This record gives sequence, C-alpha cells and structure tokens, in this order.
Amino acid sequence: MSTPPTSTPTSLRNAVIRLAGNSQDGIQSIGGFLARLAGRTQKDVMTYMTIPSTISGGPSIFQLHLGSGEVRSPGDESDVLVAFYQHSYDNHLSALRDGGICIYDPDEVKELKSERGIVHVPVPFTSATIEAIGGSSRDRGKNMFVLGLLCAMYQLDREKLSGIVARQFGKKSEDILRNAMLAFDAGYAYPVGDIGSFNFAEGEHLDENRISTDGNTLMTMGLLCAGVRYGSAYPITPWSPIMELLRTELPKYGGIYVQAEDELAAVAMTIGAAFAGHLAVTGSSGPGLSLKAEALSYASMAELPLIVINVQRGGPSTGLPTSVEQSDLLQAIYGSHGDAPRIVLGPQDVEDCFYIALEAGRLAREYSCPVIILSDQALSSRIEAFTEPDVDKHWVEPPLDITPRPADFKPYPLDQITRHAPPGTKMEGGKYPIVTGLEHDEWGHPSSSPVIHQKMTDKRRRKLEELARALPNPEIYGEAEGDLLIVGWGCTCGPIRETVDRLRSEGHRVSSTQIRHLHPLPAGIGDMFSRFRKVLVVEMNDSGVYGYGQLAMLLRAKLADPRIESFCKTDGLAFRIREVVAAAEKTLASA
Amino acid sequence: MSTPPTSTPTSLRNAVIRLAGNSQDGIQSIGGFLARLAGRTQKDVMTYMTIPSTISGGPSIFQLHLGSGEVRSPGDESDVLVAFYQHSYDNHLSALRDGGICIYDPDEVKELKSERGIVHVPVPFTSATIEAIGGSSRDRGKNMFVLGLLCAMYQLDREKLSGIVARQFGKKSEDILRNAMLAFDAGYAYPVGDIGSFNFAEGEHLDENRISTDGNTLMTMGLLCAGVRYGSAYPITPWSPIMELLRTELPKYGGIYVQAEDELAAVAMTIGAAFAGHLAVTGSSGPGLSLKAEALSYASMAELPLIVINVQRGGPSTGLPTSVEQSDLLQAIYGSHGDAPRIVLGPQDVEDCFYIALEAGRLAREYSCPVIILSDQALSSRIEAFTEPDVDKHWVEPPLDITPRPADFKPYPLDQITRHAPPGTKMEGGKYPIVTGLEHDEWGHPSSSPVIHQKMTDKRRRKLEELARALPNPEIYGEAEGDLLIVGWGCTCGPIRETVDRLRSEGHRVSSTQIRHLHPLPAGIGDMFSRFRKVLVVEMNDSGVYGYGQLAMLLRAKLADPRIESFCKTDGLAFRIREVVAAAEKTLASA
Amino acid sequence: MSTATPDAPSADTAPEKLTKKILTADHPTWCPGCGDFAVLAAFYKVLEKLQYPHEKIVCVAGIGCSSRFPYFVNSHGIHFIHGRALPLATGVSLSRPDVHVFVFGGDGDGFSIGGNHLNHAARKNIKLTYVIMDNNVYGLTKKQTSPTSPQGFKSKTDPTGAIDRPINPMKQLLASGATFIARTHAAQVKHMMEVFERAILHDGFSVVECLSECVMFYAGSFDNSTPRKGGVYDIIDESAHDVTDDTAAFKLADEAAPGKFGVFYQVQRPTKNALEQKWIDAEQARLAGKSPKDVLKNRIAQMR
Amino acid sequence: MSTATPDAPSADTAPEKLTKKILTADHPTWCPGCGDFAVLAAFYKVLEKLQYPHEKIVCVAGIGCSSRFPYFVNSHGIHFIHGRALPLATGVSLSRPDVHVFVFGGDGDGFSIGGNHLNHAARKNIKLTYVIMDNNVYGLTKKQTSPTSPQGFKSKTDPTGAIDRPINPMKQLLASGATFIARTHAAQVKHMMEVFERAILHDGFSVVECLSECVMFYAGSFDNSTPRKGGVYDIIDESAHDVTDDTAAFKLADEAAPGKFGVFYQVQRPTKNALEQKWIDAEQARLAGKSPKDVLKNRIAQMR
Ligand SMILES: Cc1ncc(C[n+]2csc(CCOP(=O)(O)OP(=O)(O)O)c2C)c(N)n1
Ligand SMILES: Cc1ncc(C[n+]2csc(CCOP(=O)(O)OP(=O)(O)O)c2C)c(N)n1
Ligand code: SF4
Ligand code: SF4
Ligand SMILES: [Mg+2]
Ligand SMILES: [Mg+2]
Repeated sequence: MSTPPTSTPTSLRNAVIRLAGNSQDGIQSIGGFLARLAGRTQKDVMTYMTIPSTISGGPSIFQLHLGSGEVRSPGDESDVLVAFYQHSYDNHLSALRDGGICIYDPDEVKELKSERGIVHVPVPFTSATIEAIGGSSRDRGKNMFVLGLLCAMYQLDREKLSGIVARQFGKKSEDILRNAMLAFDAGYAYPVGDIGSFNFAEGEHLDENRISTDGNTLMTMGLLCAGVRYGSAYPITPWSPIMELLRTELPKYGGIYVQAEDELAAVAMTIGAAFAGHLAVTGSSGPGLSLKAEALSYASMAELPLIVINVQRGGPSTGLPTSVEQSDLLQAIYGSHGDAPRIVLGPQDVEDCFYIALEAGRLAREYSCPVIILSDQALSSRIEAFTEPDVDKHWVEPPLDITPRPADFKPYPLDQITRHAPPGTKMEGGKYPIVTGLEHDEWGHPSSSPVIHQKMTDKRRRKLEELARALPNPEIYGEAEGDLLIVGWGCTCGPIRETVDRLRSEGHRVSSTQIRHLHPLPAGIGDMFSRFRKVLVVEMNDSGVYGYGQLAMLLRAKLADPRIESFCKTDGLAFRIREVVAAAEKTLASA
Repeated sequence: MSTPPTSTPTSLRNAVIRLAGNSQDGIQSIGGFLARLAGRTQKDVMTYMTIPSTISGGPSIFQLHLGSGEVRSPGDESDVLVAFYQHSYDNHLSALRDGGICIYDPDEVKELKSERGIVHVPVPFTSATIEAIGGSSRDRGKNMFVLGLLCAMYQLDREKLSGIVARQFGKKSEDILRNAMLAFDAGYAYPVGDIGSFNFAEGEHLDENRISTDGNTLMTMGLLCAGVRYGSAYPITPWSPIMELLRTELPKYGGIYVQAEDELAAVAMTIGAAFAGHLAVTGSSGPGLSLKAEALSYASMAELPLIVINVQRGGPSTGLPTSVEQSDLLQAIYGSHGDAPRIVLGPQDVEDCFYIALEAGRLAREYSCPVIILSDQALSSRIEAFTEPDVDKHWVEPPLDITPRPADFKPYPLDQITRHAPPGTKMEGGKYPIVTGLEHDEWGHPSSSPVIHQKMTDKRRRKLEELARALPNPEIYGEAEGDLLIVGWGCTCGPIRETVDRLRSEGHRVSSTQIRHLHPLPAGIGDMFSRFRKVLVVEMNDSGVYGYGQLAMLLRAKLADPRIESFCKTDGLAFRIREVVAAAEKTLASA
Repeated sequence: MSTATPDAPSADTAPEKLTKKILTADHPTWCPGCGDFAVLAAFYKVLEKLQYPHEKIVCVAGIGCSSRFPYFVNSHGIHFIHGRALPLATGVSLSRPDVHVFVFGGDGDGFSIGGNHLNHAARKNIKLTYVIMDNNVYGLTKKQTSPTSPQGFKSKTDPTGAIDRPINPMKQLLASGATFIARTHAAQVKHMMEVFERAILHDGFSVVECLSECVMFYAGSFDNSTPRKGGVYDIIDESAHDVTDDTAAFKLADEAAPGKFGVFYQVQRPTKNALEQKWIDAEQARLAGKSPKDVLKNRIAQMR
Repeated sequence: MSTATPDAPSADTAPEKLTKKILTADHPTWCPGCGDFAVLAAFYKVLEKLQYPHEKIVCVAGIGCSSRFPYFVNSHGIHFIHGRALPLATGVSLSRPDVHVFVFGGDGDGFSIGGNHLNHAARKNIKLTYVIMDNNVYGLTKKQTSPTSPQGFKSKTDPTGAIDRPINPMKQLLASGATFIARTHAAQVKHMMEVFERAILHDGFSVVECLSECVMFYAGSFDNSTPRKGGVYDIIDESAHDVTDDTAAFKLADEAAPGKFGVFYQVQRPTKNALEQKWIDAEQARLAGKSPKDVLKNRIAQMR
C-alpha cells in the first residue's frame, strides 16, 4: 500500500524529538503513541509537554526522549524539531541542537533562518493530509501523518504502532480509524529526501514486564494497591486526573470517591472516612492545599491517618497552573497553625509514584498521622516506561477493623502510638471514645491542663522522631564520598543523575541523592553529608530572601552546616542538564 | 463610714497577688480595677489571667504584679494568694512563695495545709458580702469585697480606686453601683488581723502620661492611628476583642468593619478594600489564619498591601483556645502555597502593640505586601501600664489616592516596587490596569513565559531583600558582647529580661534581644550574634523533631550556625523567670 | 466493601438495652439554664425508644457551645472544626452504611461558616440527621451577631443593633433540597421528641432547626414562642399543609417570628448513599466476581 | 471617609464617551463559539448605554473560563481566587460608594465553592451586580460535573452520568434574600441586554443567571431554550407575575428545564451600604465635627 524508505538507516542510542504546534493539533496524542510504543519495544522513554492554561488552546509542545539505554530526562536539546506553524518554528528552533533536523510544514512556515548547520526539511503535512483523507478533514489528521513520518524515519515497529493507534481510535468509530490510518500511511510513505533514516542500537536488556504511563495514573494505581477505598476532592489542574480516575475505578472495588463542593469539604469528608476506619485520600494542587490547612491541623491533633496528595504547580496563588514548580514543600510541613506534625513524602519519578503511594498508606496507618505526598506537574503528566509493579507482592487489604475493644481502651494513650476504634466497634468497657481537635487527655476528653498539653505535644512529636530513626538514608547515586553531593527531591532526579554521570566522566568526585522522605528527614542524613566536601541542593523554587530554597532551608536548619548550598530556579521549565552541570561546577570550583 | 486599717505599713517595691476562683466571680474585674489604678498612681503593673474555654465557666485566676519600678512579668510566685474555693486553694497554694500570705474564704475552703511558713488568713468573703449587701446578692459582690480588702492591705489610693469602680458600674445602674460600694467598703474595713499592711516605696519617677490597658485594645488604637478604616473578620478567641472594638470605633472615623460569614470571606473582603485603595486589616487566631492561607498567597502574588493580625493561642487545631503559645510563626511565613513573600512582625509587650500596628501599616504600604502581626493570647489580655502614645506624632492619614495616573503607568513594573492605581483612578493613557493572581507581565496580563515568571518571582522576593537590608538590628538588652545572647520574640520579653538581670547580677555575661521583625530578619543579625559565644532562642512552641523551635529554625537556617540552641515549652503558661534562668545556665555551662 | 452490615447485633453478646444512664457521658459544660440541656435529654429519650445497637451510634459536631454535644453522649463521637461537621459526617455516612450518623451544631456553625456544606449535603441527600440548636447568637465566642440574630439585636459586633437581615432557615433549607425539614423548640419537650424521632426515621438528609435559648447572651430570645412566658407555640396542622409541597412550605416560612413549628417538608428521594451503591453494584456485576486485586492487575496490564 | 463622591466627572477633562472600542481590552481566550462572547458583547453595549465615567467601572471575578471576563474589559479589574469574588466585591462596594461594581463568574465558582458567599452577600444586600455564566459544567478544568449539571450528564467525575441532584439556582437565590433575581440566555441577546440593564440599575444586590453554552464540554446543553435550535424561550409575563412575591417566584422556579426566563423577583430593601452609612452619620453627628485624630486621642485618654 505504501513503500518503506530505502536508504540505509543510521544506528542511534538516543533521540530527542520535539513536536511544536497548537494544543488542538493532537500533538499530545502523537507523543503518547510513540511513548507507549517505546514501552512495548524495549526502549526507554521520557516525555515532557506544555499545555496552555486557557481552554481555547494555544501553542503547545510535546517532547519525547527515546533511548536504548536508561532515559532520565526529556532531553536538553532536540535532535529533530517538527514545526507545525511559523510561531512554532520561531519559538523552538533554538531548542534544536547544532546540525539538527527541522521538519516543517511549508504551507504554514514561510520564513526560515539558516543557522548552526540545521537541516531544513519541508513536509507539507497540511496539504498532504488533505490529499490523503479528502478535503473536509483539514487539521484533524495532521498528527497521524507526522506519526507515520516519524515511524518511517526512526524505523519504528510499524505493526505495533498501528496496533496501538487502532486500539485508541477503534473506540471511536470506524470512519475515524480509517482516516487516521490513511494519514498515517501517507506520512509513512512520504519521501523526506536525503536526511536518511535511523534505527536504535540494541540496548541493555530491559526488564521484560514493562509498562508506560504518567505519574497521575500510576499514583492512582498505587493508592488502590495500598487499600484506599474512600475519599473526596475538588477538581484542579494538575491534580484532577487522579480524582477522575479514582471516581471511575473505585466502584469496581466497592469504594466511593466524592466530588465535593470545595476543598474544605473534600478534606473534611476524607477525614470522616478516616474516622470511620478507612484509609482515605484527598488531594489537590497549590490553592487547594492551602484550603485544607485548618483540617490538616485537626488531623494532626486528632491523630487520624490520611493521605493527602498535592500535585504542585507554579505559584504563588493561581500562578502558572500548567507549569512545574516545587514551591509547596515548606507549606506541606509547616502550613497549618500550631505545631501540627505530619509526614511528607516526594516521589522521584513516575515509577516511584506507585511505591510512594504504598509508603504513604503504610506510614499513615503505622503512625496514625496525615501523610502528604508532594508530586508535581511534570511527574503528573509525563510518560515514562518502567517495570510493571508486582501487585501480588504489594497488595494491601483495606483496613477497617471493628472488632470489640477491651475495657482499658484509650484512644490517646501517652505511652503508645494512637490507634482509633472506629464507629461500629463495640467497647467492652461500655465507655465510647471521642475524637477531638481540642487538647485532650488519653480518653479524648478536652483538657486545658498544662501538664497534659506538654505531654500530648511530646507524644505527637515523638512518633515523628521514631519514624526519623527508623528511616534508612536515601540511596546514593555514585560513590558514598567525594567532593560534592547533589541533593534533590521529586521530579529533578533524572537531570541530577545525568549531571552526576557527566561530571564523573570528566573526573569529578560527584554523587547525588534524591530525598523521598522529606519530613521527617532520615536521622542519618547528617552522617551521609559529612562524607562530602560540599553539598548542593537543587530544587525548583525561589532562592529565598536569604539565598536558599525550601529543602535547603530544612537541611541547613537541621544540620546548621554552612557547606550546604542551594541552586534554585522558578521559570516553570524542567531542569536542563546543562543548568545543573553549570551550578555543580560552580560549587566545585568555589573554595 | 468604715475605719481604715491602723497598723504601720511595711514598705514594698513589688507585690504579686494571685486571685483564684471561678470565672463567674468577677476576679478579672478586680484585677482590671487594680491594674488601672496602678496606671494612675505611678506604679508599673503586669497582669496574667486564665480563662476557662467553656462559657459556663470554671476555675479562673487573675495574677497581678504591681511595682514601684519597671514590672516585666506577671511574677513567678505570688506574695499573696486569695483563694475563693477549696479547688482554688488546692491548685494554687504551690504558686505562693515561702512565707507568703494566703487569704481564704472559710465558708468554702475547709482543708488547709500547713507548709513553707505560709500565713493563712481566713476572711469570710461570702458571708461578709451577704451581710453587707443583703441576702439576695450572694456571689455577686464578693469580688468588690476582696477589692476593698486589698485596697486597705496595700494602702492603695482609695479615692482613685472608688472613682474607677464608680465609672465602671455607673454605666449599669445605681443599684448595682450602690451594692458594689457597700461590698467594697465592707472589705476595706474588714479586720485582717496581724498580717499588717504594706505600702509601696517611692519608685523611679515614671513618665507623667501613663495609661494602662491590654494588648488587644492597644493594637486597635495603633491600627486606627495607622490609617486603617476598613476590613473584615470573623469572631474567634482571643482575636475577637480587636474586631469588636474596630466595629464599634470605625464608624466614628467614617470607616466600616464587617463581620463576615467566615474567615475566607473576611480576608477576601479585606483584600477588596485594599484593592479599592485603603489600608485594611483582617485578623483571627490559629484556625482562622489557616483558612486565610489561599487568599494570602493571592495578596503576595497580586502585591496588595494588607495587615493581618493573628492572636496566637494553643494549637494545633482548636487546641487550647484560651492559653498562650507561639506556634504559628512558620505558618505565618510559609503557610501559603508557592513562594509567597510577606512580612511578619511580633510585638514584644502591650505597649509595643501600638507601634507594631503602625509599623505594619508603614511596611504594607511601602512594600505593597501583606504584613502579618503575630500577637498572642497573653499579650491580648494582659494589662500593662506604660507611657501614653503620642497620637499627634504618629498619626497617619488614610491613603486613598485616586489622582489620575500617567500614560506609562504599569501596575507591576519590574524595576520598581508595585504601586497600584485603585478603582476610580483615571488612567490618562486610556488603558486600565488589572490586578491578578496568575503570573503576569508588568501590565497585569497573564503570562506563562518562563522569563517573566523568573523575573516576577525575583521582583517579589527582592523587595523583602531590600527591607532586610533597611532594617536595623533589634535592640540588645545588656552588653553587645558576651557569653550568651538570649533571643526571644513576642510576649516572652519580660521574663527574658528579668533572666538577664538575674544572671548579670550573678556575674554572667548574658544579654538578650527580642526580635520584632521576624520575616525578613534584619540583615545584620548574624554580626550581632557573632559577638556572643552562644545563642539561646527561647520560645513557647514545640521543640520539634530535630530539637529546636520555630524561630530557632529560621535563625539556624539563615546562619547555618550550630552555636544557636533552642529552649521551648508548650504548657500553655507564660515563662517563669526561673525556667528561663535554668535553661540559660545550662547553655552557659555546656561546652 | 466493608464487611459490616446494618444493625447486625454483635455475634457473641445479647444486645444491651440502651438507657439514658448508658448514654450519659461527661456532665455538660453548658451554663445552667441553657436550652441545649433539654435537647440532649430529648435525644437520650429518642435513642432509648429506637434501641439502635450502642456501637452503631455516631455523634458528629463542629465548634460552638451546642457543638460540644458529642462529649455528653456516650457513643462513638467526633468533635471536629467550626462549620465542617456536615462534610465530615458525609464521609462517615457514605463509607459506613452500617452506622447511624447524627450531627449537632449551632446557628453560626451551620448557617454562617458552614452554610455551603448544608446546601450541598442536602442536595446530595446524604443519609444522616442534623439538629441545629439555634440560639440566634454566637454563644461560645460570647455574644456576636449570628446569621439568625434578628435585626436590632445588640451584640458585641453590632453595638447599636444588628444591621444585616438574618437568613430564613426554613427557606434556605427548602431551597437546598433537604428531604426532611422541621422546626422545633427546646422548651417544647414532647414536640421536640416527636420531631427528632421522625427526622431520625427519615431515609435521607433530615434537618431540624431547634430553637434553644442562650440564657447567657440572649436571654428571653424565644419567649414569644414559649407559652409559659406568654408566647404562642403554633404547630403546623399537617392535615391542612401538604408536606410534600415545597412552595407551600416556603409560604409557611414567610410568617413573622416566632413562625410555625413542626414538619415543613418531607419527601422521598433516593439518597446519594443508595445511588452510589447502585453504581457499585452495576460495576461489580460487570466484573462478575473478579477479586479487587485482579481488577487492579488487569488495569495495570493495559499500560503494557 | 473617602473624598470621592459618586459619579463625579474628573474635574479637568470633559468625560470621554464610553464606546465598545474603548471598553475592549485583550482578545478573549475563550474557545470559538463559547457562549461567554455574547455575554461580553452585551455587557459592552449596556455600558455604552449607561455611560458611567470610565474610571468608575470595576470588574471582579473568581476563577473559571467565565471568570476571565475582567481581562477582556478595559476598566479597573481584579481577577481573584476561585469562589471568593463576591466577598472581594463586597469589600470594594462597601469601602468605595463612588464606583460601580460588577462581578462575573461561572456556575462552579458561584454555586459550588462560592455558594455560601452568595447567600451572605445577598442577605446583606450589598450594592453590586453579579452575572453567573451558567454552562452546567466546569469548563476551565475540562469537564467535571458542576452543581448545575443535570442528573445523567456524563463528565470526567461522573463517567456513567451525574448522580447528585443539581441545585435550583432560582430557588437558592430566592431563599438567599437577593433583591433582584433574573434569568437570561447568552443566545438571546436582546433579552440578555434588557435584563443586564435592569440588574445594573437596581439599588441593591442584583444577580443574573445567564445560560451560556460551553461548546467544548457541553455542546447543545441549552438547545431546548434556543428557538433557532427548536427550543422554547419562555419569558415571564410580568403582568401576570408579581415580581415582589417570592413565593410566586419560587413556584415559577419549579418548572422543569429549560424553565422560565426574565425577572423572577425584585424588591427594594435598604442596602448594607446605606445602613452602615446611616450608622456612620449618626456617630459622626454625635461627635459634632471632632477630627478623627481627636477622636482617637480622647479614646486613648480614657485609659489613663
Ligand atoms: C475557623 C474558626 N473560626 C472561628 C472559630 C470561633 N468560634 C467557635 S464557635 C463559634 C460560633 C459559635 O456560634 P454557634 O455556632 O451559633 O454555636 P453556639 O455557641 O451559639 O451554640 C465561633 C465563631 C473557630 N473555632 N474556628
Ligand atoms: C481553590 C481552587 N480550587 C479549584 C480550582 C480549579 N478550578 C478553576 S476554575 C474551576 C471551575 C470552573 O467552573 P465554572 O466556575 O463553572 O467556570 P467555567 O470554566 O465553566 O466558566 C475549578 C474547579 C482553583 N483554581 N482554585
Ligand atoms: S453561652 Fe449560651 S449557648 Fe453557651 S452554654 Fe451558655 S447559655 Fe448555652
Ligand atoms: S471550555 Fe467551554 S466555557 Fe471554557 S472557553 Fe471553551 S467553550 Fe467556553
Ligand atoms: Mg448559636
Ligand atoms: Mg461552568
């Protein structure tokens, strides 16, 4: 039906492709198809996209990093740029590496710059698609045309790819599927001329059972595996997909997810479910976390287990709702009135979203305490490929325990961690417990005794001290000693590890660590730091009035160690490796 | 009508009197009368009280420290205990100094302990009051009886005191006033036996124009003087008296204070008034501050000037609503999502409530930024005497400026501090400004440009950096160098200074400082600390998972200086001098 | 999903008989004479009559004098934060079909800070019973104007008399979509008990406004509806009033203070509890007995 | 206290004539075909007619597609946070009697997260005009169920169709105490303009629910009230409906979708703005011209 390209392919280990157009063009779906294909063909992948914050759309990109080896960032520079419009061309040419290939639509892009050895390849997506599908479907099939084009260029597994496409479009209608395939085939067959084609070198053997998905989806799977069956939330970008998926999935498990009237109601309903004996989850993004502050202080005081997810975005206020930032860390720890102990965790990549959800469930229950998970916009939407989690191994049964409690039951014993007796539990002593946000004695009765307040404050703090001691130090990437330890948290893991590789390959004694237990910090972290000459904390938040970011503040306060330095930015874009490398080099060079 | 006591009075410089009964007994009003009298008779005074958190009442105390010289704390131990009931006696005897005098009501207190040379003086308040007033008014006049008794014992100015009482009760009815005076006179004439009487030594000459009041009242006066005319709040203990007074006073100034439906509405209305060009104030206590978090993030982003008062109380959650605590500091600074710069101030005593309100108004306007004032339950309700503020000198006209703005007006210039053009302002260029919580360009239009977000984040941070440089270091009490600097904030000023006096008198090189500008901290604070061998931060909040309190955390992070140590407690009671002395001695003794 | 079934008596022991004595916990900290005492007593009595298993009774409240209720009932209880008792109770009701959820609070807690939750819990028809002890004032914080304080009432926040028009609780509740709406009076013990019982037996969101005098800060507020103080207690004649007609009820709510008492409105509409369960049943039928673990495994397998 | 007086033209320049051109700011970022465009156009036209001084117009909004409104009007404007536009506007209205306050928002902003503020701003009768662009869906966050979504509507949070009963906006507003309540439709330009004008000229809290189709996430939602799509646009006959009778209006609001359009209710009741001013005037009369500074000095002197 169409002829495959004939030139001999060049072998590659990595390719970074940036698609730049408008959000209506379906660029995200081309990206998604390629990412899913990568997961199925033993390639690693990481994606990155921008979404305009208005609905009517606007410029949008999808960047895709495919590799035979481990891929840890969406790529600093792209090898190929596909430019749909003049504005796409103008804004993204600088992201193309010297000598890279720019495929552009000559129907739209009229003014070209010749610079840095860039190879320009005109491909009339628009008119070629119209030709392939027929006059009426203008704009609609362009993305499939480009997908076909890239499939041919990179010698991708055409059969698997068409299978993925068919599964997606098959849900809609046959007509749509036929048109999509027509456009795809036209792109596949389009003669791009002398830029040739590429194929991927055989990489390290990647695990057999690989899946690819985004962080929000995987976090939801983690929650389900952890035994979460109830909760409530209010929509907000980029948190919403988790609540939408929970709402859709939970009925299958006999659970209920409630869309509340606002975030205050959402956290209250979730605390209600926790009080009722369940493991429950609420979540939001920045502004919504602020609205939950009062109730979270309650959960700390009443010592109720609870998972709260905050998918961070650019702030303050409504800020940059579709950009990535890590500026809610201090709020997560200290954002409620009073001394309100809670646990704060951060997943380091998409795969980790699953395990962090499990860890959150475990800690919430073990320490009878709210646990906040700080994800972020980048993790929420980017697609990665990784080993399929072993559900059999990690499965947790939902916890509801209403077996009768003995006569000496106290909800708030001073000498033990709180364990509540939920409604429905028969109290053999005949005395029923009360859960409260007033300071209280061991039975939950309000007390304004100075001694009780001091002891109960100690009790609530002590469980976090215990946890800190129980936590292992975070993993070190590289050697356990050296000149510089780069410390990160959350989505910066990839660029930081690439930085370590690059600097080590240049002979520097650099290692890194990604902190997943952000509060409390593992007790041994000071020892770990002491084996390095310098420590550089890299994070995506403001450098602060005193010159350091939020995690850096926590570490400096804990260790009172002036060797801890800080590198921050707040431009809403993921770290480029070269930015981190430059900061690390500066720190290495300084006294 | 009654005979004055006849024994020769003993001369005193200080007296600490604790009244212990139930909240219904009017103990607070006896205390209030004595405190006011002190203000009028060239005596210094500081009071301390506890209030039960349920309305129906319960045990309550009022402690009063009167002195010829400066009085800096309500007193660690009392010289006289007036015990209304058996429970008052049982719970407060230990607060009496060795050899102190316990006056008790033998109608109520039946079991006495003989210990530590305490002198017990039975005075049948209940029956003597009934006798004086007549059978029906049981319970009501007891407090006036005790007031009369103390007036005689301490040779207080009877005429002035009756004048104060008359003014208070005269507002009610003649009957009430007559009964009150009958009870007072009966107490004045009651023969207490051989404990004798006391009078106060002539002290240093205190300023002529002295007033006495509590912190909430004086804070309100400061706000009025600073030009505040609008705002909104929701009731909560111990914040409510400020809102009640603003609501009552503002109409006289042409202003309006609104009782909102909740704290979220309150802060929104206040931001509305700020946007409209006024200096506006909202306030609350703990839980209410949490509810304002989202809107405060907005005010930081939109750069609107605004005063927010948080009268701290015991936390977390509903906690101990009528006890003192300083556990909202980190929330005040970091409690909103995103990097949301704001200014945080703390008054150090009742007098300072006036000046801190003025400073808040000045900074809010100069830096176009929300300013949070952290007061606390102790400052809110305790009465102190001090020099009357000079209203002529400090008076600030309300700010509304709707003069036309030139064509080049931009609400968010990158190179200057934001100055808004409120509604009603004619824009000569024809382009009207918009205030927003989305990241924005200089004209207030939403932008998701990475460059803009970075620059605007810098702009918002930079003004706090400027402020930090502009702030003088806090005053040092004692020498500017030595072995130990005690650092405090808020209501702990008195006990800390007493500690310094005591330790210096024992030959220790100890000084102290009370930080009023809590965020940003004055830039020179590190230099100041460097002249001491050790720094001990004393505060009323939890000692934290890592062993330090909230201000200590800020200082350790800023200076990364391990010599900064922390002393904390959370028992809901003001610091006793001996507690601070012990902590300071421990720090001095350690390496 | 929970293995608990409604009202199943504990396997081993005969169900104990619920008495006022068993139900009594701490001595209430209310002021002597506070109307809330009578509400508590009436609640004990109705529970005595209904004889639910002791462990299945849950009392929920926000903050306020009236919201201290759960401390005074010896049952499972939770004292939450100001204004958010209803969403908390929603979480309990939806996730625990086996327990009986009772919510208590004041006019400030329910109509001021909590007003929106009331609207939404009502429209969702969450299965629970909510008693609002309306004293027309903020009691716990010592006399500020509440959303039901009449115009002219002198409080600490309205020293010259309340300025804002109060809400009309019955109209607000009728608009909200609550399926059982009634009004009673703490000084009318018999009526109060009847109304409570009907509210509790209603399958859906039932709400009762109960006038309850604050003797400390608004003494005499309800004298005009207290016969022994010369007032009129005017009970709705249900033979003349169609309780399923919300417009008629709205009209009734127009009457000037003290207004009418009794059941204004009652209809049957499926609860959210039932509707969500229907969806669960449909999904689970589709899955034909697959275990939750397998459901998850299959879902993840789709990402291969 | 402010020296500004209502509608005083600037001293030096002749008041410029307000035109659509002058009022136009950024090009709206709404989807092509979104109903909100028509609302904006109608607002421009009504302002052209009313000719308020340009600098006295203030547009306020929360968050949502519809809440982007202030960016598209060249006037003083503020884009606040989700659900809190009304209290913000209350602060502006009460502290600046000289300006005209317009509030815009969506059904989620107004009836979900902001529902309680609506009740309280309405009962206080704050002087302002509030237009709710009701599209029966959450637009900006991409298709979740809103409090006005009909049961059965399939959204991302109700994949099998909305389960909860929606609110009845007219009933809710009637219960709230708003003094001007109307309903219109973005596709009925003339009617919409008439209703806007009457709302703006009303002295008190005026609120208009304006059906405005979300073509992206709920296309066709209002076809049944769009004559050119075969629907019926049924306008209230004010000769038969007494707009001062809230019970009659409540009854009208009972009609099944698409229901009636036009003014449901309008009464005159003193605004909070006026009542607070009355108190101010009384206090100031008592003080007989004493300067604010002297008032403060005297107050402090009482503490001697
Ligand atoms: C977030 C928050 N705001 C304010 C308060 C203070 N507060 C406690 S109870 C209450 C109102 C009490 O009035 P109501 O609900 O009518 O109950 P009542 O005491 O009259 O029974 C207020 C304002 C609080 N605890 N939390
Ligand atoms: C506190 C908070 N919660 C949630 C959001 C996310 N959010 C933005 S707009 C919106 C709802 C939009 O619906 P609607 O008000 O009906 O406006 P529309 O977009 O339909 O015009 C939501 C949930 C937010 N910005 N802030
Ligand atoms: S203050 Fe009022 S409502 Fe509260 S307990 Fe006392 S009488 Fe009852
Ligand atoms: S998403 Fe809907 S409401 Fe939003 S701009 Fe598009 S059509 Fe309008
Ligand atoms: Mg009340
Ligand atoms: Mg909408």
